[in-house]
Amino acid sequence: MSPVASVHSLWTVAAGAPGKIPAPHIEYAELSPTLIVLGAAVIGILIEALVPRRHRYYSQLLLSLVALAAAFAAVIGLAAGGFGSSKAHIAAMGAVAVDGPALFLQGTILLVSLIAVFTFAERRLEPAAHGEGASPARTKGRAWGRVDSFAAQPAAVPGSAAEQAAVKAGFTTTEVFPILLFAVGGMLIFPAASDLLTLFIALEVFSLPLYLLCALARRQRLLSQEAAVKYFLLGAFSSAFLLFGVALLYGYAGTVTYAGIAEVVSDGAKQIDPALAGTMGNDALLLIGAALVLMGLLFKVGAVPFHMWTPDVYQGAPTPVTGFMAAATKVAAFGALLRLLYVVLPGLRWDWRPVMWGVAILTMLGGAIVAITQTDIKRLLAYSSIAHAGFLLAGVVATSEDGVSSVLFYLGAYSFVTLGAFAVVTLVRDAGGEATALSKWAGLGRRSPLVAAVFAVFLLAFAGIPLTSGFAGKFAVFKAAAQSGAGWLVVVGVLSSAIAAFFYIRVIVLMFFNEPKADGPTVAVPSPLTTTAIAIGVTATLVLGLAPQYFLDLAGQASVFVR
Amino acid sequence: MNPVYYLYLAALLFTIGAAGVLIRRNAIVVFMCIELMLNACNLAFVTFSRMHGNLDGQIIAFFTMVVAAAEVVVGLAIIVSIFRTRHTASVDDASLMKL
Amino acid sequence: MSFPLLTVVAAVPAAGAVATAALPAARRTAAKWLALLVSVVTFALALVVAFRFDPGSKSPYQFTESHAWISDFGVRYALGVDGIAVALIALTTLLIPFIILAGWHDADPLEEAAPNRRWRPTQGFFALILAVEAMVVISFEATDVFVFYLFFEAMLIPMYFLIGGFGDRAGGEDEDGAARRRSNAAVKFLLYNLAGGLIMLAAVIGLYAVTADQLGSGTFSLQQIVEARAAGRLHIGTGTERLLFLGFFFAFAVKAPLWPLHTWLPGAMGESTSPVAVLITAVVDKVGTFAMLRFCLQLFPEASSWATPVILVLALISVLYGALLAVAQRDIKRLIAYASISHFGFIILGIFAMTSQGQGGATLYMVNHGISTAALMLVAGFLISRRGSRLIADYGGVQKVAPILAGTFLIGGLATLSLPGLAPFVSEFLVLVGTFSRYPVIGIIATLGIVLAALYVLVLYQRTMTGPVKPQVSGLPDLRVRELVVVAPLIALLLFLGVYPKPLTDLVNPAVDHTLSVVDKKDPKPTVQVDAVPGGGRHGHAVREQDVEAAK
Amino acid sequence: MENLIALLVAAPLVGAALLLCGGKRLDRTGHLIGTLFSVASFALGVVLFADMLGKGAGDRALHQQLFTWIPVGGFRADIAFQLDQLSMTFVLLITGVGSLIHIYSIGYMEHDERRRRFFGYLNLFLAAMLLLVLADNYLLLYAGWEGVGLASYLLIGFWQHKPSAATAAKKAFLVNRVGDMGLSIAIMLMFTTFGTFAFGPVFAATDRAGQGTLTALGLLLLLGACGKSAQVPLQSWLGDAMEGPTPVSALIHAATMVTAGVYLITRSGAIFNAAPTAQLAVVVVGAVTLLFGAIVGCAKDDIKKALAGSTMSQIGYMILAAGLGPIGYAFAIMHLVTHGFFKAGLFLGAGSVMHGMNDEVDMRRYGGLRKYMPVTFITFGLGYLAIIGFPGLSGFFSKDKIIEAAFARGGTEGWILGGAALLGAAITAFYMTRVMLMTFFGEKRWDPAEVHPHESPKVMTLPMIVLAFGSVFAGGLFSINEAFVKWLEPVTSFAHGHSPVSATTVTAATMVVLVIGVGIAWGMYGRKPVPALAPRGSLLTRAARRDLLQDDFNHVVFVRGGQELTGTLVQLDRSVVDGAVNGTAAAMGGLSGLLRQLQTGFVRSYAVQMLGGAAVLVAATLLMRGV
Repeated sequence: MSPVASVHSLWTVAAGAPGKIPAPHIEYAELSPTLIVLGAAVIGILIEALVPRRHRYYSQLLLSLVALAAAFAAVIGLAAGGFGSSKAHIAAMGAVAVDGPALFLQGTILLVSLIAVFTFAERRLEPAAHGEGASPARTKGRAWGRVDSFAAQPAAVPGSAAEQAAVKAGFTTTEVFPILLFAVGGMLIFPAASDLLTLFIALEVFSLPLYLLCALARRQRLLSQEAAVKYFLLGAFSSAFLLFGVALLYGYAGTVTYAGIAEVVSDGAKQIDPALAGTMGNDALLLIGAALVLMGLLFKVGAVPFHMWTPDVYQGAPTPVTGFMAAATKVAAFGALLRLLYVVLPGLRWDWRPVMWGVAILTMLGGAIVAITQTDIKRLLAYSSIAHAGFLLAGVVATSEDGVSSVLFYLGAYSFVTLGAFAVVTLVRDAGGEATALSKWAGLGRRSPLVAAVFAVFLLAFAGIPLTSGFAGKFAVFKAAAQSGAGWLVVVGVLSSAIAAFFYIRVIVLMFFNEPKADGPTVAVPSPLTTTAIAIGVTATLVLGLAPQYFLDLAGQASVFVR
Repeated sequence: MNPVYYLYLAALLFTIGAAGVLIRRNAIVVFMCIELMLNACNLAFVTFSRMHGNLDGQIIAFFTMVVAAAEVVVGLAIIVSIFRTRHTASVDDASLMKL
Repeated sequence: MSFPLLTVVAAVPAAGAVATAALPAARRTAAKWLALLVSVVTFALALVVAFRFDPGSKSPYQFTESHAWISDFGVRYALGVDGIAVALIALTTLLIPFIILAGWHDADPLEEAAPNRRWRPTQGFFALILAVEAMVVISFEATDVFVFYLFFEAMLIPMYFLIGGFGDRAGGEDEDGAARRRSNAAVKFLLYNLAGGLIMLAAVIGLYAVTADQLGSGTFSLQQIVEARAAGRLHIGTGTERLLFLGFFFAFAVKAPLWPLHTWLPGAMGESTSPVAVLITAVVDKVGTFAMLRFCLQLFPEASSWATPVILVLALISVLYGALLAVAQRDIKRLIAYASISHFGFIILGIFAMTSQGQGGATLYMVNHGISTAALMLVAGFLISRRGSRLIADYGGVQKVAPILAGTFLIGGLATLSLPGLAPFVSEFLVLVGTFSRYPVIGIIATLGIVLAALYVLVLYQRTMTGPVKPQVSGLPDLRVRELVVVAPLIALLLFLGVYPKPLTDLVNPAVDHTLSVVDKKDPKPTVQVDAVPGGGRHGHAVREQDVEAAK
Repeated sequence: MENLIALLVAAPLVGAALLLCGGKRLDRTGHLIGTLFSVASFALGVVLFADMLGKGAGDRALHQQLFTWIPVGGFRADIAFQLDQLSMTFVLLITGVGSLIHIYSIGYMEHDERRRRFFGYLNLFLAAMLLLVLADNYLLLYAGWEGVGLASYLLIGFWQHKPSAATAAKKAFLVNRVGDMGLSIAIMLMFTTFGTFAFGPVFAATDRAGQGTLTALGLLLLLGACGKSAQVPLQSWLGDAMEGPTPVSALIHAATMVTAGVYLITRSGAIFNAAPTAQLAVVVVGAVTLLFGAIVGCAKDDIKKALAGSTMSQIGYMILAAGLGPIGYAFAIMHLVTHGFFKAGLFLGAGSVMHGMNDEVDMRRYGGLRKYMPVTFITFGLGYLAIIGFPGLSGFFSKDKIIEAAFARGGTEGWILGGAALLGAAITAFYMTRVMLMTFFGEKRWDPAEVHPHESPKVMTLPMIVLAFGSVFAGGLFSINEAFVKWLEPVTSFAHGHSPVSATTVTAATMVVLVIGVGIAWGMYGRKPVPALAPRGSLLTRAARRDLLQDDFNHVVFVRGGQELTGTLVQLDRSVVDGAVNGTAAAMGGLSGLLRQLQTGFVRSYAVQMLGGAAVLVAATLLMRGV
């Protein structure tokens, strides 16, 4: 059926005799990963409502882990079932694609979220009593732990008596788990969305929970709230642009399905009746619309010049959330970006490639250069994530299967490194909570060599030193770019990674070659949860660095989009 | 009347909204401007839907409203909490994190 | 599939590094002995390679191993050695035990330092040394450009920690300043080399793109590319080839280091402990020159000959510039560093002279310079550790109180100024002859280097060792047994290779000829035909048997 | 027989190794071991000499191939020895005089706690020197060449605690290196020209090489010779070299090492014969140096420096002779040998005097010593007569022949060279007489309270006596129906020059100038008393005292200039080469700080930037299409 001729029909069932409402046909099995996660999220809300406070933590944790694991298993099952390759098609009446890239990215997101849940659930790092009421005696008297890194009572005004009471009572915000699950659900749909509306909905579905999560830090709540407000306003702003872009594209093609738009784009909308020639096939609409949609996605991946939110939000948000955002959001957003560019706009390649080249270069250089002078570890990592977005874009613009697979691999490799890095950040603490000021990290290598060494591994992976996953990923994307004839893009990338190396090295110097300060931070001993998270991060980093072939194959097989 | 005018109107509204976001300080007002932008989109959708003679645009408009509502919920929650903390809704005061 | 000898040679030190690092803080001495043992075993393995290597064989590479690794990148885990690689592996594995032995106490925690169970500098120090050894060995063995690149880059990290983490005791005063200078030097070392390496990365990717474009599937196999070139299946456009060559050469020139990319070396060598300094200049930097010989020339013959004039001039500048700055140094180790820059100039000169004498000499030079610098630098290190100062001005009349130390120092110095009878003379003269026979003017100017070498060595010796005994020096003890064990074999080796370098040349010559054949260059013929004359008859076969006997 | 040649070198080498590595336990016997090995080498030399005499002139040359040293491509250096008449002469001279001086040193160095090391160095020197004269190719010769340089460095600086000694040693080595540079370039040129640098093939092929190449070769070899033999312009080191112990001065800086240049030129005769221009340069250098040295010798009050100047001058004679080609080679070598005897004798005598005078070297503090040290006086006296060319003694025969040969070069050049040689003879007579008078005659200018002049022990006087015999008879012996010339002819070839003036005339002239020189000296130092403090003297005198300002020249041009240069380079390295790198880093930092300012922290400014970005994005997309 030609998508253009028959309008998109999940929402409007035109066919059939009047009086009868034929149910839309949904492939529940193929959408199971998303459904499981969202379902679990709903259950999580119910738990919050019904289960007594003291049981919530464990039930929520259990629920989330089970749900995510099950969803991951479902993804594996689908992939094994050949939905990644031969049986790949567009499910849910054209709303959601089930194909290689979708499954690969969903798998990655699910794994990342699983690890993120570990860090969310960490309860050994925070002293139960802190803030004004915290006296050493109390902290000593009451063992560390039993509270996580989220606000005791988000509704309570920071510093108020209510907050102190909540803190003393040892309240915790177990709602984070269902919220997280909602976000994950949205992220699962985002890269699979195969019409613009689903894209928009998914975007909102995972953005709104993130806005909330950002606001939930237990310490430094002012920063946390500020981060939330900034993220929210800018996010809403950008999604408005995206929506307008969608509108324009719809106006251009008369449909919002990717396939439909792609078709119109490719054969300039001949068989449209001339009455609508004013809008139909009007390239201005197409180009502006495409540009606006791209902007919405570039905002999510944090590409220059739409990156301003990244450092502030990364710094203000609770570190576990930051880690989750930095990893999962990038994966989802790049997935959507790939699908948009490869499925909807291939016919437009010669228009958007140069633009994206420019964006990629700006992003690589901008991120690397500004990071040099950062003084806060979380901001530093934020800028580094911007630079990495640039490298990924270099792979995206390759417009070849190699490009797709390289980006997929890079995303997988990068997300684990990021999660691990932020997990380590949660460990380095002083009286004021996490000690994120770089100056406080001086001599960390002397105090606790192991943690410092692990962090060094992550930094080296960020820097793309050989034998780490970072190098394999970087090589893959640059290779793809070079083969697509963008050699100079590679050169710029190489130069910017040389610049980037500078600040990663600076941190290493700080940790190992500087004498520890007397009032320096201590490294808290985490529970097995965070330990596992970090361990997984390190393992992934080294395995993907030393023997990437298997995963490259995986990405390679998963690099074909269903049209 | 030529449907293109509706589009112009939509564009105008969108621009006004965007301008408002840039100009106004009060978080609530900024947020309202964003809502205005969304509504501009809705207008565009409906117009196009009419031009194309299919219902997708209108359906989408409904979805947009739902999303906008959801955004309001989350947004207001955040803005209110920050207002209670700082006793101000000016977005310019929330600038602890910079550089 | 035969026994993976080459892999083992690299794997042993790698495993040793892990094992050493794993030892608890208390078992410091055990770590030292373990590291020493491992390094000796590695050397033994290297000797096995050297003796089972057959210089006469037709195939350019021997003990080859090749396993699929990252087929997406066209990367195979492909190892293989030619004579040059064997020689350099032997040098590396030979030096490491001495480096470990010389650095025996360099990483001991300070007496006043608070006991810290987690912080294990000693274990770290020796583990890092072994790690560097493993990576250097692999990069000598790699016949796959990508594999080489991986370890060429990766070895920066352990080196970086060695330089930045361990330095001379500044004799109490200004420990913080010393630490700061040290970490700056380390950062400079790393960024410099990283930048070079990343530029090279771009070229590596470019190479892949080209091969993938023309051979169907991209490859990094040196042999495949060379053969494809020979067979005409692969033709890299002139412009592209030159760009790729520059990309590779830049990285190697930084590592080598070649003027004007040398400024990281004096700092790195000056601030690090002398064993580490030896590791830098005698082992790690050799990878750069080696790679010029193996990769730059063989992958990009045309581009190499295109760039030769410029490179020769730069090398010439390095020779004189390094020597002149060495003369002006006030710091013993920086002086030796600049001397090394001068010597690397000679090596590069020999490589790009494109004559069998030049390249053979350059290869010998790498080995000999490794040994001689090790001897000189380690003795200097012993001296510095006694007095706690690197300044030449703080010494004087040492030979009165520590004659053996002075004597060994002098021999090391004489080797550095390439006195006949000591190994470096052979290589330096070969390089000069090789250069002269193709570029007489450059050859003659380079010969000035031997005068300047005499100047800086003798000035150094005179200021430190001779003259009236300085009061602070009067108490210095002479070389201890451990130190003698380190120096004596090196000196013996210098003498042996100075008088009988034939084993080495026999090893190297075929490889050099192969390289030259790939680059398609022939030695210039003598202008005058010399016929066998009475007294010249000894150039007939009569001598050949004598050679054979001598070789035994 | 030829297999013994290597032993000639090996014996002293083993001695050196033993003594230098032996450690303290050899301290007591070290000097004996050293002497033993040196004498052994001499004995070996004598055996080979006898064997050589047994053979016909044609097939006397022996050759021994040990092994191939450096084989790379066409480049092939052997460790191989060649013992012909020329080498034989040197072997005997080196080992003979060497052994004598070993013996002498036993006494002279008796009280030095580092005596063992001293003998080790001496043996090392013998080995290197023998290697130099026995090598059958230039590269091996070069090895020996540098080896003797090293030995001389070690021995000049033997008393390292004296800064002056250390400096002198360094200077000697450096100046020599400059010469060595010439030699090594010569070898390279040979290799590129002939594809080999073994004596035989090269000499056989000279006629086929271009004139330019040969001239270049000659000049380069001459440069090498100048460095080693302290010829102008590389002579400055010899005077300072006298910082070394006197036996060293006698052996290395009088009898043997400094004559290596003469050997090199004679050995390379084939090349020089084919390169007249180079030969001209040689004779000029020789003539200039023989006057230069002589003049310097006149002004020095330090007995050893005076003798050093004389050495310089005498070697000038040899170089001059060698430069004359086949006419002169034989005489050059002959003078070299006789000079070896009497100059060594003179130095040992000087040493013995110093030994008796608490190491006082200033001749103005000597005087009237003949009574106190008769043996020294007699042997020194004989040496003196020999060097000034007193009829019948060695110097007479050898030097006379050289002057003849100089005239025999013919033409104006002949007259100029001959004149220079004659003038040199006169000055020689003058300064040697001066030395003689100031030391042994006149009234004593030393304080009997502190110094008690005494004759040296037997172990020192014995070698002096032997050398004295040599200085008296050697010349005559060699000249009996030109025995020496005939002996060397197969190697160096010989041609009778056609002198414009008859031999007798030359001899007569020599006698005359000799008398004049002695007379003037007697007038100045014999008749009137010698002031204990040096008078200011004429301009020339003062210049001569300072080696004719040669050092000052070097200092200004090379030392100062060098310091300037290196200083500038250090600055350059720090500011420019390194500065570029650091500058880039700094620039990056600055740029970063600048871009950072965009991150104002105000949401609205972010929004503005986003809007701007969006606008640019849209515009760019539209532009790409060219809408």
